[in-house]
This record gives sequence, C-alpha cells and structure tokens, in this order.
Amino acid sequence: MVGGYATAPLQNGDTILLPERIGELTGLDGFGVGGELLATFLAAFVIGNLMLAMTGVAGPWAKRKITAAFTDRIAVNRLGPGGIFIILADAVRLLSKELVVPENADRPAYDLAPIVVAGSALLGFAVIPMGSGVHLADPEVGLAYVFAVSGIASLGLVMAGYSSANKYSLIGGLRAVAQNIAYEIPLVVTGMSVVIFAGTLQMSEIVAAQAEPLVSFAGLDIPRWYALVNPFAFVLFLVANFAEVGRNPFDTPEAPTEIVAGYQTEYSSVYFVLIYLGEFLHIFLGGGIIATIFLGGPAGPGPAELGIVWFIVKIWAIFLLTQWLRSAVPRVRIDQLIEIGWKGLLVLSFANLILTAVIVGVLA
Amino acid sequence: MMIEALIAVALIGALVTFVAPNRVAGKLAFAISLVPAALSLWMFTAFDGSGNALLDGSLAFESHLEWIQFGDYSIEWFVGLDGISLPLVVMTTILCSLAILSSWTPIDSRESQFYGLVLFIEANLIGVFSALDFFVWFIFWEAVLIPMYLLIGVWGGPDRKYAAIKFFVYTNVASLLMFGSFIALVFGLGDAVTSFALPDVADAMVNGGGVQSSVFGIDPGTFTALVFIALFLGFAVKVPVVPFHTWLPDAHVQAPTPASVLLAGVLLKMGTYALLRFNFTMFPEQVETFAVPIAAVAVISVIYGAMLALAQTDLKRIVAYSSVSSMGYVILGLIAYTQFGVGGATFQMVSHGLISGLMFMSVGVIYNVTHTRSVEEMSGLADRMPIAVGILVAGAFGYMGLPLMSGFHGEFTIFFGAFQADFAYAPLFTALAMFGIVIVAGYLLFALQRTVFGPYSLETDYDVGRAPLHDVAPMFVLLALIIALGVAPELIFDMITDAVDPILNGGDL
Amino acid sequence: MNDWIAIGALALVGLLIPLGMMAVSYLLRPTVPETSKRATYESGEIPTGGTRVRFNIQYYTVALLFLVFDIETVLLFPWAVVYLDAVESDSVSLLEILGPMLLFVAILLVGLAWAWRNGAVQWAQTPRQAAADSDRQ
Amino acid sequence: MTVAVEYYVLLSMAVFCIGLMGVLTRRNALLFLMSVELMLNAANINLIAFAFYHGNLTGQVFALFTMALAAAEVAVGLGIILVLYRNFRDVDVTVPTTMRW
Amino acid sequence: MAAYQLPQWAALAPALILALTGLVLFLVDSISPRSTDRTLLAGTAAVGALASLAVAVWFTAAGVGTPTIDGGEGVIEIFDGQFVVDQLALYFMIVVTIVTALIVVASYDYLAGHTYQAEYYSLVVLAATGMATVAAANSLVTIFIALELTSLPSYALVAILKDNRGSVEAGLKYFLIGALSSAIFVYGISLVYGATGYLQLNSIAEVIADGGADGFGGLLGLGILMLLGGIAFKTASVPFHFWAPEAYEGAPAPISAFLSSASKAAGFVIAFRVFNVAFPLGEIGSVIGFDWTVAFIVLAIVTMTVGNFAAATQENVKRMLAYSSIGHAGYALIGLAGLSADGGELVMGAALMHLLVYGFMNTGAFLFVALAEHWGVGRTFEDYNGLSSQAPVACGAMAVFLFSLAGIPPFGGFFSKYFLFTGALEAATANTAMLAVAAALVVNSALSLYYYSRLVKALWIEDPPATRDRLSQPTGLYAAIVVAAVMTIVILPGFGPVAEAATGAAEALIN
Repeated sequence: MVGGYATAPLQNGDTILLPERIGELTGLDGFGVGGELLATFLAAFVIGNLMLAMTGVAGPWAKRKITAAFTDRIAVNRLGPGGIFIILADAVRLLSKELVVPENADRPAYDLAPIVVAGSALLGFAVIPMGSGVHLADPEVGLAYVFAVSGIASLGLVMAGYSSANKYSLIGGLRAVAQNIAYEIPLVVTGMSVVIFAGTLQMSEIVAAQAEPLVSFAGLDIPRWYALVNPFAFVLFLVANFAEVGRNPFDTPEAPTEIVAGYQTEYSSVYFVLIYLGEFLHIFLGGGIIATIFLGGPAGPGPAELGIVWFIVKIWAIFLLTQWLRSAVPRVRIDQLIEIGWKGLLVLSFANLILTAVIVGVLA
Repeated sequence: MMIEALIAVALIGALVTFVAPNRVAGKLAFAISLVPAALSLWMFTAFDGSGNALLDGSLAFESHLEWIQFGDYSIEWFVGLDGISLPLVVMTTILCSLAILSSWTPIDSRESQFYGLVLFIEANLIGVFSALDFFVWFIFWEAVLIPMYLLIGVWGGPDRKYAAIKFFVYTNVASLLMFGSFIALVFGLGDAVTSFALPDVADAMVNGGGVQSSVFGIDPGTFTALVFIALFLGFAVKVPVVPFHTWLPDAHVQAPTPASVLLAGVLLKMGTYALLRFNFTMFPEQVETFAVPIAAVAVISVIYGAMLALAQTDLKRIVAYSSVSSMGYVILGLIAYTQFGVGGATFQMVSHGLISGLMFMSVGVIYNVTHTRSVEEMSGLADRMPIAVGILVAGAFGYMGLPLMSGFHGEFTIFFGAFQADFAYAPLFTALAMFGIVIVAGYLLFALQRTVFGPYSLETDYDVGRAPLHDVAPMFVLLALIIALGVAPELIFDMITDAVDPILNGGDL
Repeated sequence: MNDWIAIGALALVGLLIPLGMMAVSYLLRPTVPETSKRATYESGEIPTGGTRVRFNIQYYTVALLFLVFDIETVLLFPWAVVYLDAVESDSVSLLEILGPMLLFVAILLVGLAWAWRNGAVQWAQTPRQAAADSDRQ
Repeated sequence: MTVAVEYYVLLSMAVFCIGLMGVLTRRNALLFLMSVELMLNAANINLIAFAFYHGNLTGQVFALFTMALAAAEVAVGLGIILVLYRNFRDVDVTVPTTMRW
Repeated sequence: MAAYQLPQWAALAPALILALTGLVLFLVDSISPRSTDRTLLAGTAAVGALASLAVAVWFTAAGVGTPTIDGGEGVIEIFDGQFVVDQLALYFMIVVTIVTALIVVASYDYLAGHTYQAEYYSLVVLAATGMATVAAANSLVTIFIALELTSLPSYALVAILKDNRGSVEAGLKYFLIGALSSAIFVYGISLVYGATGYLQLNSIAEVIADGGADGFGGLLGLGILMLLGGIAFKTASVPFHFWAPEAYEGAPAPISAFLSSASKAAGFVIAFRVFNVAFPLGEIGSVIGFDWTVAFIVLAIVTMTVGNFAAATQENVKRMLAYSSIGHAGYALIGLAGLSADGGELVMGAALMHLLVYGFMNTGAFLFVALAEHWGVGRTFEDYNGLSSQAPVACGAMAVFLFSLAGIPPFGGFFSKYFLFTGALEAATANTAMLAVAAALVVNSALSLYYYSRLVKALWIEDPPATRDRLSQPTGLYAAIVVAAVMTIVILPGFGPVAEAATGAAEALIN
C-alpha cells in the first residue's frame, strides 16, 4: 500500500499529540499496540471529560449567573461559593427524575437522539489543538472533519423532533434542520477563506500559520490571527456559528415562547440532560473552531505551556458572547432567519471567498 | 442524363401534383406524365446501346456518379439502359400516362394525393428498370411499395386494408431475404468486387469464377446455390409464382383500376425483370442445376393460375389470376435459357404489361358504369357499350395469344425456346404449359360469353351507357400498341435478343 | 499512532459517556407508569389531531437547495487547499488557478439567483405576491 | 497499520449488496432512494480504497464527484417524490399504475 | 484552417455553447421569473442549439479530429485527455444538437399555457450539454459526470407536467431505474479502476495491454458487465429497458423524442468509446476470459426482438413508438456486436449512421405524437384514424417517419438499416454468430413493418370519426415536423457525407 494517512506529506512531524504524551507519561507505550490503544483511549477520555466539565460549569451555573446579571438578579448562590455546587445538585436531580416517554414515540430513534446530539458534539474536539499538548488527533483534513461531525448534531435534533410524536417537537426539529442547513454553507465557505490563507486543512498547521507576527511596533507583535487579517470573515463566521449552534438571535428551533422547547419538549430525565449537554458542547465546539481558525488557537502571551489556559479563555469568551446575545438580542422569526441565511450570509460568504482569493493571489 | 430527367420530371411532377388543388390534379398529372412518355419514346428511337447491361454491353444513356463510400465498397448512382430495360421503361411511361387518364372517372376523392402517388410510382418504376447499382436499384424497388400500399389502401375496395397490408408485408419480407442474400454474395466474392454495381458482380460471377472461398463456413458451391435459391424466392413473391401468389388477387381486386393497371402491367414485371437480371444472368451454372424445379414451378403457376381463374366469377379476379398464369410463361421462357426462351420471356413481359393493362382498364370501364364486376350479375353489355366491350374482347384475344397480337409472338417464342431447352423433360413441361393456353381461352371466352353477349341484363340498377372518351382512348392506344407489336415484333425483339445473347453465352458475344 | 484511531477512541468515549449516564439514571430513577403522563404535551390542552403534521413546502425546497450547495463546497475545498501553493509557484498563472473557481462560483451564483428570484428561499409571500402567483396558475 | 485492499472490496460489496437488496425489496420510494445511495457509497469505498492501493489520487477525486452527483440525484429524486406524493397521496412505488406494463 | 488557431479547449465549443445557453436561460428566468414569453425562451434555446450545431458542423468540415495519419488535423485532447474531440465526438454532437433544436422548436407550441417554461428549456439545453459532453468524454470520470448531467435534467423533464399523473409516474420510474443503473455504473467504474488503477480510457487500455490487469480478470469482468448495465439503461436496451415505455408514454412528447433520440445516442457513444478504447477486443479476451462482443450479440438480438414484439401488440401510439425505439436500440447495438479484433468499422459506421438518421425520424415521429397531443385527439391507433384528411402535411411527414423507421426507401432509415444489415453480414464472414443477428434483424424488420404500417393505415386509410374538431396548425410543431421529414428524405441522396463522417469516426475509434 502506497500512501496512507500516517505518512502523508503534509503531516507536521514534530507535533506531539496527547495519546503519545500520555503513553510516555504512563509508560504505556512500552506495551506495544495494546498499550498504545489504551493510551489513546485514555487521551480521548481526558478530552471528553475536560469538555464535559466545562459544559457542566457553563450549563447549570454560568448561564444562570450571566442571565441573572443581565436582569439584575442574583441567581444560584446557596451551594458552595457563588452557588457553584448547583452543578452537582442538578446532576443528581436530573439523573434521578422519572423518564416519561410519550406513548406514540418512535422508540429507537427517541432513545438514540440524545446520544447522537451529545456524542457528535464531543467528536469535533478530537482535532482541536488546545495547547499545552492537549490535542487528540491531527489529521490532514482536520477542518473538513470538524465541519462534518458538527453537522451530525442536526441529525440528532431532527431525530428527537420526529420521534417524540409531538407537533412542537416536530416543528422544532425541522426548524433546526432548516436553520442548520441555511447557515452551514456560509459557515463552511467562510472557513474556506481561512484555508486559502493557510493552504491546509490541518488544524495544527492553521494554528502555526497564525503564529507569525502580522505587524510589530514598539516591540509589540500583533499576531497574524485571521480574525485580524480578515475581520470580515471573522464576523461572518461568528454569525453563522451562532445560527449553527442555535443561539440567540437564532434560537428559533427552541423558541420557548412559540413552540415550548422545540425538539426537547418531550424529553425528560437523563435524556434531557444529554440533549442539554450536547447543546452546550456544541457551543463550545463552535468556540473552539473560532478560536482555532481565527484567534490563533492556544496562542497567547507567556510560555507555550500556558496554551490551554489561553484556549479556554478564548472559548469562554465566545461562550460569554453567546450568553450576552441571548439576553440582549431579540429572536428573529423563522422566515427572517432563512432569508438572512440564504440571501445575506451566503452571498456575503461567497463574496468574501472571492475577495480573499483575489487578494491572496494578487499579493503573492 | 436522360434517365435522370425522366425520374426528375416524374418526381417533381409528383410533388407539384401533391400540392395542387384536387380539381386540376388529374389533368395536371396527365400533362406531366406525357413528358416522360415522350422522352422515353425519343430515347427508344435514339437507343444506341448494344449487348447486355450487366455483361460488358455498351449502355445507352449511361450515367455514373460517386455517391457513398461504405467502407471498402463504393455505392454509385449508376443508371443505363440496354435492350432489355428500354422497352420496359417505354412501356412503363406509356402505361402510367394511360393509367392516369383512365383514373379520371373512378377517382373522386383526394385526387391530388392520388395522382401524386401515381407519378411517384412512375419515377420509381423507371428507376427500377434503369438502375444498375444494387443499392440504387433496391431503393427504387422498395420505394414502389409505399405509393402502391397507399393507392390500394386509400382508394381501394371494401377489403382494401387487408389487401394493402398483405401486399406490403409479403413483398417487403421477400425483399429483405433477397437483399440479404445478395449482400452476402457480394461479401462472398471477397476482394473481387469493391462495389455493389450489378455489372461488377455479374462479371465476377460469370467471368471471375464466382465465389471462391467458403463464406460463413459454407463451401462456395453450396453458398452460391443458397444465394440463388434465396434470390429466386425473393423475386418469386413479386412475380408472383405459385405458391407465393396469394397477395396478388387480393391486391388486384381491391386496388382501384389505375393501380391494378400498374400493378399487373409493371409491378409484376419487376419480379421477372429482376429474375432475369440476377438469377439468370449471374448464376448460369445454378440455372442449369435448378432448371427442373423452376420449370416445374413455372408450369404449376401456369396451370394452377389458369384453373383458379376458371373458378372465379369476378372479372377482375379472373384477370388477376390469369396474370399469375401469364407470369408462369415468362418464367418458363427464362428457365429455357435459349435465345428464344429468354428473349420471348422478355418480350412477353412487355406484351403482358400492355395486355393486362388493357384488360384491367376495360374491366374498370365496365365497373364504372355497372358498379359490378360479377360475371353473374350482367350480360349483353355489348348492346349498350359496344366500343368499350369491343376493345375488351380484342384484349382477351390478345391474352389468348391470337396471331397478329403481341401475345402471340411472346408465347410462341417462349414455347419455341422451351422446346429447345436442354434440361430434362423440357418438352414435357412445354407441352403442359401449352395446355394452359386452352384453359385461358376457356375462362376468357366463358366470361365474355356471359357478360358481353346474349340479351342485356344487369342486376344492379344503374344506367348503362357509353363510356366517356377519356376512358376509352387509353384502351385504344393500348390496343394499337398490342397490335403493332403483334404485327412487327422485331420493333423490340431485335434489341431484346441483342441484349439476351451475352447472358446465354456467358458474357461473350 | 494513527489519528483516526484517536478519533475513533473519542467516538467511543462520546458513546460511552451518554450510555454511562443513562445507566446511572436507570438505576436511580423511579418508574411510575401513568397513562396521562405519556400523552403528547400540548401546553396542558388535550392533544388534538395527529402529530405528523404537513409542512410548509419551503422546508423541502430549502433542503433541496442546501443539498446542492453543500456538495459544491466539497468541490471547492480541494481548490482552497492547493490555492496558496499554486499561487506561490510560478508554473501556473493567477488566471489559471483563480479562473476556474470564479467560473464555478459564478455558475453557483446563477443558480442561487434563479432560486432566489423564483422564491425558493422565500419563506412567506406577501399577499400581493401570492395574488400574482395564483393568477399564473 | 494498514488494511489489505481485499477487505475494503469485501466491505463495499457487502454495502452494495445491501443496497441492491433494498432496491429489490422496498416499495417506499424514499427507502429505494436510500438504498441507491448505499450502492453509490459502496462505489466510493472502492474508489478510495483502490486509490490508496494504486497510489494515485484519481479514485479519491472521482469519489468527490460521485458524492456531488449523488446529492444532485437525491435533490432531483426528492423533487419527483414530492410531486408523486402530491398526485398519488403515497410514496409507494407500486401505487402509481396509470400506465400498465 | 481557422479552427486550428483557436485554443485547445475551444474544441469543446459545441458543448460549451449549450452550457452557456442553459445558463442564459436561467438568467432570463431570474430576471423575469416564471416568464411565459415563449418566443424569447424557445428562441434563445433554439439559437443556442443551432449555434452549437453550426460550430460542430464547421469543426467537422474543417477536419477537426481527423487522424493525422491521413493528413488530418489530429485528435484534440483537452484537460490531459479527459476529453477528446475527434470525429466521433463531433458526429454525436451534431446528432444531439439537431435533435435538441427540433425539440426546442416543437416545444414552442407544446408548452403553450404551461408553467415553468424557462426551466423546461434550460433543462433541455443542459441535458443536451451533457450529451454533447458525453460525446467527447474520454475518461470514466468525465463520462459519468456528463452522463449524470444528461440524466438529472431528463428525470425532471419527464416529470415536468406536475399535475399530470402519467408524467409524474413516468418521472418516478425513469428516475428510480436511472438512479439504480447509475449506481451500478459507478460501481462498475470503481471495479475497473480497481483492476487497472486508471480511469482514463486509453490508460486503462495500456494497462490491459501491458498485462497489468492480468490478476484482476474477475474484477475487471464484473466491472465491464456493470458498465454494460449502465449503458443498457441509457440506451434503453434489455435488461434495463423497462423504464422506456413508461417514461416515453408518460413524458411530454417532445421529451420522449429527446430521450429516445438524443439521450439514446449519448448512451451509444459511451458504449462505442468505452468498449473500443478502454477494452480493445484483442487484449481484453485473455484477461477477462470472454469477448464482450458475445454479450453484445446476445443483447442486440434480445433487445430488438423484445422491442419489436412488444411494439406489435400496443394499442397506444406513443407506447408503440417507445417499444420500437427499444427495437432500434437493438439495431444500433449491432454496431458493437459486429466488431472483431481486426475490423468492424463497416458495421460500426452503419450503427453511427443509424443513430443520426434515427435522430431525425424518431424525433419526428414523437413530435407528431406531440402534435396529436396538442390537438387532443387521443392516444390510441383508433384515435388517429383518418387524421390525414384533416392534416395531410403532418400526416404525410408522419408516414415518412414511419416508413423510414421501417427501413423503406426512399427515406434515410432505409440506408442506415440496410447498411447495418450489410455490416452485420460482413461481420458474419469473420464471426458466424453474426448471422443470427442478421437473421434477427430481418425477422424484426418484417415484424416492424406490420406495426408501422398499421399506424400509416390508421392515419391514411381509416375513415376519420365524425366528431372531430378542426385541427389547429401550430407553427413550431409543424416547422419541426416538416424539417425532420424533409431531412429524413434529403439525407438519402445526401448520404455520402454522412457515411463518410460515420465510417471515418468508426475507423478512428477502432484503430
């Protein structure tokens, strides 16, 4: 066999990924293939739990706190400092609730939907370089991969909507799909303009390409983050991303004032938890992508070991932005949403792509 | 370019007539058809060819034109006339003019289409008799079918649909068989021929030693014999020969008079003409091999056709079956393979064309007036329409082969030639065929006696009066031609024998 | 170690975590079956009609449109990846590398313009449009 | 770690046969469509596996095109199925029998 | 020659012009949505098709694609040989554009009062683009893409009468079988790629010739069979012919004409090119264990027999024509069945000629059916009774088409059919099995006479029913039909250049 993924020419040989690191740390790499597999699994477990922890903080606690701050309330404050232990309480509460399955539910789909929603969001983190060596995998097609797996979530949403046998759910599910597909193309096409700069789809390469300074004055280097190089693309991507993850002003699929809770209307107990988690994972995944391809990934002042910190700061910043928008911006109607997507963002994203290509071409 | 002119006039005339208003179509078509008739008569006087068209003869009015290069084979526009085809062409043009004239009375709907088709047939018939490249010839040969199919189908009698389809399918299937076998023959000849021109193929067959190597895994002798049989069968349907004759009575009876005239007068001659050109020119050896069965078929056609005619009560059917019988004579003459036999057969083609045309016209004229053709429903017509009936009787005598009529010369030379033939039982076959004449005389006289003579009566209630001039005039012309050929057969017989001799001598004059 | 094995491992984790949570919940939660609980939730009203309601045709037209456009991006990706290398190498001119993409996008945009003008991406019609539309039927 | 090309072929053949089976047994037009997609994807598996085996990119590029065309096909197919539903109130392919064989 | 100075890619101009026309039509519809300005739309499409035709004829006349050995201009390879513009390509581009032009002109009246006119025309033109591209495609990739570009608009076109149940049903069936067959086709491509490592036709042939595929005989053989399946669908040959009667009957008649003439021609050009270039007879037999001519002999016989026998039993005119077009696919397959390792350009050339003539006569026949649908006289033979007394010109043209389809002179169909017959016999001198094909051709021709003449009989011989309204004379339909009829006739005396082009194309392909 000629070729093969492992020996691909574009692979950056000196990137050391998390599985190898864990293999070295634990000495598992001395145990042959089995050991390597175990180390890989451990690495995946670490990444998964890292993200779960983050959503655990974000969902039950941070969200309430932020919303409360906007509406001049206090929100959770009884358990632990600032009410942080509400996370545990909520976990126990939700896990021990009765699971009510609607009588006409389409069973396998109804059960699978939460797993798909939660699992697919997690999958995207595999290729995101989080700095400090926390980087599970670095395939050549990283960016395409991450777009691909984040698309799976809408499948989960439509499964949930359809299988619940509820009109609200169905409407919510379909809205979710209509919205996802409307903004998927601007998202991907805008992402493509980054690819034109970087000349690669590999996440580590994209990050590396942003490390060089753009301009430097007074001894201060302004990094070559693509958000700075092409702010237009950044804004486009940001907007499309909000629509992708279904947050305000694009949260029509849930739209509590119109259709109860959209596709999650009929979900309860652990199923609800999973869908809820999935949504927050998705927000973070969107943040991760933005951070990686526009904000230099884990780059930041200080030693490279601080990468993970900078990375988490960046994705939290984006999370905060979503929550800010959630409280500050009204929801658009479904028809407006679709028309903004198809008539506005799509055209703009193509314009951006062409402009980027022309500029890159002329400059080079 | 004379032949092209003939065809072009007829074709353009067909187109013009097709779009002309119905009321002038007949006169227009007649006027147009006079042009080829006159031209062909001029060609007859200016004829300067000699020998056989297929075997190194010098052709009159020859013309060559590159047309299609199909692989290694070239297809040319190749036409020309020799002593065999010229009389047939002249007969065709004249008969077409007369047929158009005789349609003025019976055809009373969609005239422009009718006359257009007749002119179209004329063009194709001229083509059949003058084309010398197989593809060109085959186009004309097949193209005759469509107008005839429509003539029978649209303007025919009550059973016209059945008759038309039967005619169409019978003759077309036969054509396919014939086409295939001829093409196979050309390929069988290998590199000896690089065109589909009939002279080339004939030359390769007669002088070039024929098929040399095995074809389709069949050895050359058997292959040639198979091709011969297939070609014969293909043409036999057109002639027609018993047992392939069943389409003919249907077609004749259902066809309108002018179509019958053309059908019997010219279309049947296509079959015998093709037999002469293909089977009897290109396959001298096979002609000898298959002489006895072919002669048997010929005699059976003569006798059986005549017997069938005897059993009919419909005048048209009688004439139709008698055509089968007459064509039997032609085949007998061909298979005799002597100068008199083949020459007589060719002469008989022309003669029979004229006579059967005359007969059908007479029957048509009678039908126009009486609206019946049944022998049983009328008698004593001579009282009411003496001229038309007189011509009918004269034509019948011609059919019977009375001296001074062309039929006599044709049949006499055929019998003379057949007696000389050197295949087994030739005299016996000839004698049997001669017996056919007795039957012909029997049924014709019987029918005439019933219808023409005796006291006048008619079971349908139509007034019987004299036929209009334009109905009778063509019959006069035909009768004049029949008598002319009967009195002076050498008018065409000399050029016929001149063209026939090379066939019998294997290409050497 | 192959990248894709790591991704597979994460997929496994992504499957195991929800399953684990479900298992825990299965052990913890009570089950008190009751018919009225299982009824379809319609804000407390008694559910009416079937749940498989018919939808605005626009959902389908948009989906069809997406199908086509999304795939076009697949075809653009390889171009985007090689673009920088191609621009920097001297063997191909800018027109040769940029032209095909411009043509491709132009064709796409013709398609989008057509879909746009024919109302494929318009969710709701104004009454005037609807009236004009019904005249043509 | 490499997998021999035969296994890819076996996989693709299995997928292809599943698709074919679906085509032959299903009466729902949508399931028919899905089965056809399976068959197309079987071809894609082959193309990509063979692209590695032969060490050229032709197969991969073609797989991209196949995907694009499969999507276009689905787009047209869904359109037809929509009008089918509108006319026949069903997506069963055996229901429309306006014309007899 | 001026054509020589153009850039290489300009050799694809006929296809490019069509593509551009399609886009212009989309733009027109974008500027003025749901326009029913028939003159503008049909006019644009017709101008595009005719321009494309003119360019293709010009290229042919200028000698583009003629072999350099004979002092020609040489085959033009585009995109590293993904496309070749040779005589075969130009020949089929001519066929396709002719049919397209006729269809477009005829649709002018047929579509009067329909919605989605711009879409209709642009889909027709795009499908034609696909067909023209197929003609030049020289790689399995481009072939597949162009094939789909042909198929996808066709599916939509068949079902374009959205409220007509027949049309929708036809569209569904056409689509389902089409999707299935393209899946099979693409799987076949993947297997061929697996066995040889290439998708470009001449590279495949090189690998096979070098013995590079020797170990993969089974894979390659299966792949070839599957390719054959895809081609059989496109050409409406057995065993993938089931869609044809349904689709042709249900589709708008101009589309039936389009599919049965141009689309079929596109299928055949694939068959001709793929099998001759990629799997040359001399070498392939030893690799896969059999000669594909055997498959084509069987297919040809079965296809023509099935088509003609089924056609003979039909009462519905459109359906009869549909089955007869299956029969004609069988005739054209003879072109491949008659090949042998060292020859066969005669029979192949004949098949090419047949496809060109078929483009006129079959299109014309279906357009007459379109005219009858426009009149609303009905669909069965009986409904057509006596039309000639009311519309002699159209019925005369129809008689021309039918006789030509039956292979009766003096019409174009005569030559092509009889050349096929001749070619089959010539091939039989090398391969006796071809005798069976020739025999089948004779039997089927005889049978076809029966049903074609039945329709002529209905038109011309039967009496018209008393209660038929006056028939209108739509300009576009009449023009298209008359042009097709005139061409069917004129092509006979003008057969020289056609035969030259066809045999030239065949020779270039085989050698």
